[in-house]
Amino acid sequence: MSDMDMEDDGSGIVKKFMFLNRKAPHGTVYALEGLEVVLITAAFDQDVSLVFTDDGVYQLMKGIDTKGIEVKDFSKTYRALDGYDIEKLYVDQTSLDARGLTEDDLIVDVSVLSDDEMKNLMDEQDVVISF
Amino acid sequence: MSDMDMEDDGSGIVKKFMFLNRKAPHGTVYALEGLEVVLITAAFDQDVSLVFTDDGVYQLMKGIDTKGIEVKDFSKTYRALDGYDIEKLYVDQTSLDARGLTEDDLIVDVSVLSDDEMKNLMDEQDVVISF
Amino acid sequence: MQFGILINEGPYNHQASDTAYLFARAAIEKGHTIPRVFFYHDGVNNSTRMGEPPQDDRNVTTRWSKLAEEHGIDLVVCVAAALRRGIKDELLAPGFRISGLGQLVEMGIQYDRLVTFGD
Amino acid sequence: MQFGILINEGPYNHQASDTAYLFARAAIEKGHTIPRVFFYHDGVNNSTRMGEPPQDDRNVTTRWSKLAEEHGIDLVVCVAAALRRGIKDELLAPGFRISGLGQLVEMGIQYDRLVTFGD
Amino acid sequence: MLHIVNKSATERSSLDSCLRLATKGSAVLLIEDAVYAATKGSSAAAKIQAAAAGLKIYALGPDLAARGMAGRVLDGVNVVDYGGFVELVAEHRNCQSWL
Amino acid sequence: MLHIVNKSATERSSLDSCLRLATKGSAVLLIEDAVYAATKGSSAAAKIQAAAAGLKIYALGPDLAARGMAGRVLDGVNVVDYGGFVELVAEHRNCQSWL
Repeated sequence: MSDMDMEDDGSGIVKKFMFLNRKAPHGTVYALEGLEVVLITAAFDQDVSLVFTDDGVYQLMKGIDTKGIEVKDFSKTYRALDGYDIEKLYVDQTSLDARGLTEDDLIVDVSVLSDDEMKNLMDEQDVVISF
Repeated sequence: MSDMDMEDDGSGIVKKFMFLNRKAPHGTVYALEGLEVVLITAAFDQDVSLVFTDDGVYQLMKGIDTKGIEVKDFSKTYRALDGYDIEKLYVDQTSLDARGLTEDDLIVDVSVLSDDEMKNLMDEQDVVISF
Repeated sequence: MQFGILINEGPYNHQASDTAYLFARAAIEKGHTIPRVFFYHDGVNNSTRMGEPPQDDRNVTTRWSKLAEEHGIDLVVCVAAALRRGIKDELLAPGFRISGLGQLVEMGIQYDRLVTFGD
Repeated sequence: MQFGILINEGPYNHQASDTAYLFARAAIEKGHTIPRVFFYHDGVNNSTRMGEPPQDDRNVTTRWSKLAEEHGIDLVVCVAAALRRGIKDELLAPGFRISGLGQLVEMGIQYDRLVTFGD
Repeated sequence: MLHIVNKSATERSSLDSCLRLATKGSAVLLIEDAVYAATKGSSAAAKIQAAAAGLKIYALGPDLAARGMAGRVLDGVNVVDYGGFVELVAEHRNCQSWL
Repeated sequence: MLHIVNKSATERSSLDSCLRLATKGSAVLLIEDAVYAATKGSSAAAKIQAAAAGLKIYALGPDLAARGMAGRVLDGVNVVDYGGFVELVAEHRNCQSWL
């Protein structure tokens, strides 16, 4: 039942999948469990965009240390996404600004988008999965 | 395992219990399941205050008809609370105002409190259980 | 059209599974097909056959099983989310099966639409 | 002091049960007692012994069972919420038992404090 | 694109996020606790009415009725049933749930 | 009274409700995703700083660290660990969780 073995659904179709992360890490499981489907989608050779908006931008904070709450630190996974051919990472400027954050605060390189760029990106997707 | 048989914990202590309802009905289960503990607490002869604030005030709307979403309509239970000696029902003015509601829109008689009255009521409780 | 449905929350605590069910039924009534429903995160808790809601309330799980049987819907429970939360094969209601997230990705690739219901 | 703890959400999906556990452990370390923890709403899903989280993650249920055994904590699962969600006696991890909401009210009456953890 | 919002606008920020990022001409469907935003007197009403100039706003009728709100729907909001929800999904090339 | 808030102030309204109804002199403890409100530059920071004039504001250190926010805490916010959380509950006659 390993997901990674099923890299091809046989159809040869490539669709644009957007994963929209809107939740902070740790308070809920969505950030952690959501990463799993992102990795599998890339293994199916689909066109994956990973977007962080609203509290989702907090997932990418540098300096996360989860020892005190005794849960897994999965923030390093974001740095390994390259290795899975997931290269389209986006964050929106409005969400960073509202949280007093800049690109320098984030653990990975991302493209920072304006609201208009976010709208266009979202509209051109075939499938949007949001947490 | 019927709760209603256990009306006395033998201590003779009467405490002030506040149940603070802050969630709309139906979207989540808290309004429905919360009513159960309110009834049991009254059966233990405790001093029960039932408070509706924020989206909790929506629980008391007249004219609820749940047939279309195929879930139970429990709003009539609020009208039966008298029968369980639960007579202290409070709603705050601020929450009504923010939703364009007045006492006339509600299915039961309630005391409408100002923010200061809400603060005082909350502070004098022994136990506050919130949903 | 073929619609895929993704459910991210458990039964009763959130309305998500109810809305998804009523959406699915309406889609079928309009002549669309729902080849598969995928249960992810706490959504896996929809699949246990052990639930016994009060007599005067709906049974969310039984309803999915029945709709699946009548219309050939594949009810797939995410294996990783299920393991974490204690949903095992021996607890599954009729029509549900446990499989990988690849089944969700396939829905996105193959069907015309994918609609998410959650918290 | 005697502290009661009320947990309204299931494991993993929300941090509530983790925070409650770490609070309970700290309270015991400071010489307080936790005579009982009550599991309500989706909180009943903390009690199943069937969960198998990944090896590198914590097991929320096992942790509660162990703390309960070491410190004599009564882990009570709400019967009405459990029935709805399919939590049965045969699924319970060590130290958990199913009982009525009266057990929650008693905590409010008898203990010095009642602290709620939820969503 | 069809945007689906299911949370109360007085409890969560998801409606604001949706309205910020929905392209002009998109459809927004309010379901579950989000339907309160489409009712007269709600603090979200002004946002919805302002948004209705550039977006098509829908609300799910059965959810309005279940909340005692069937008679309070704002002008400019289109009430649909589950069949109408299905049609909205079918008519739009893609959809996005603001959970 | 001790008020406990566990939700992000940019996602939910529970911090606003708490600050509206907390009596002067009460304690407010931010835990889980609510700790972001106690950090510099957050849109909730101004509310927290205004509230700190009349309320005692605490934030749970392990939750700040788990979110990469340990070094960004606002002046006037007291950082406590789980032991400090226990002490706050013990010191106050009653507590209220704004879920």
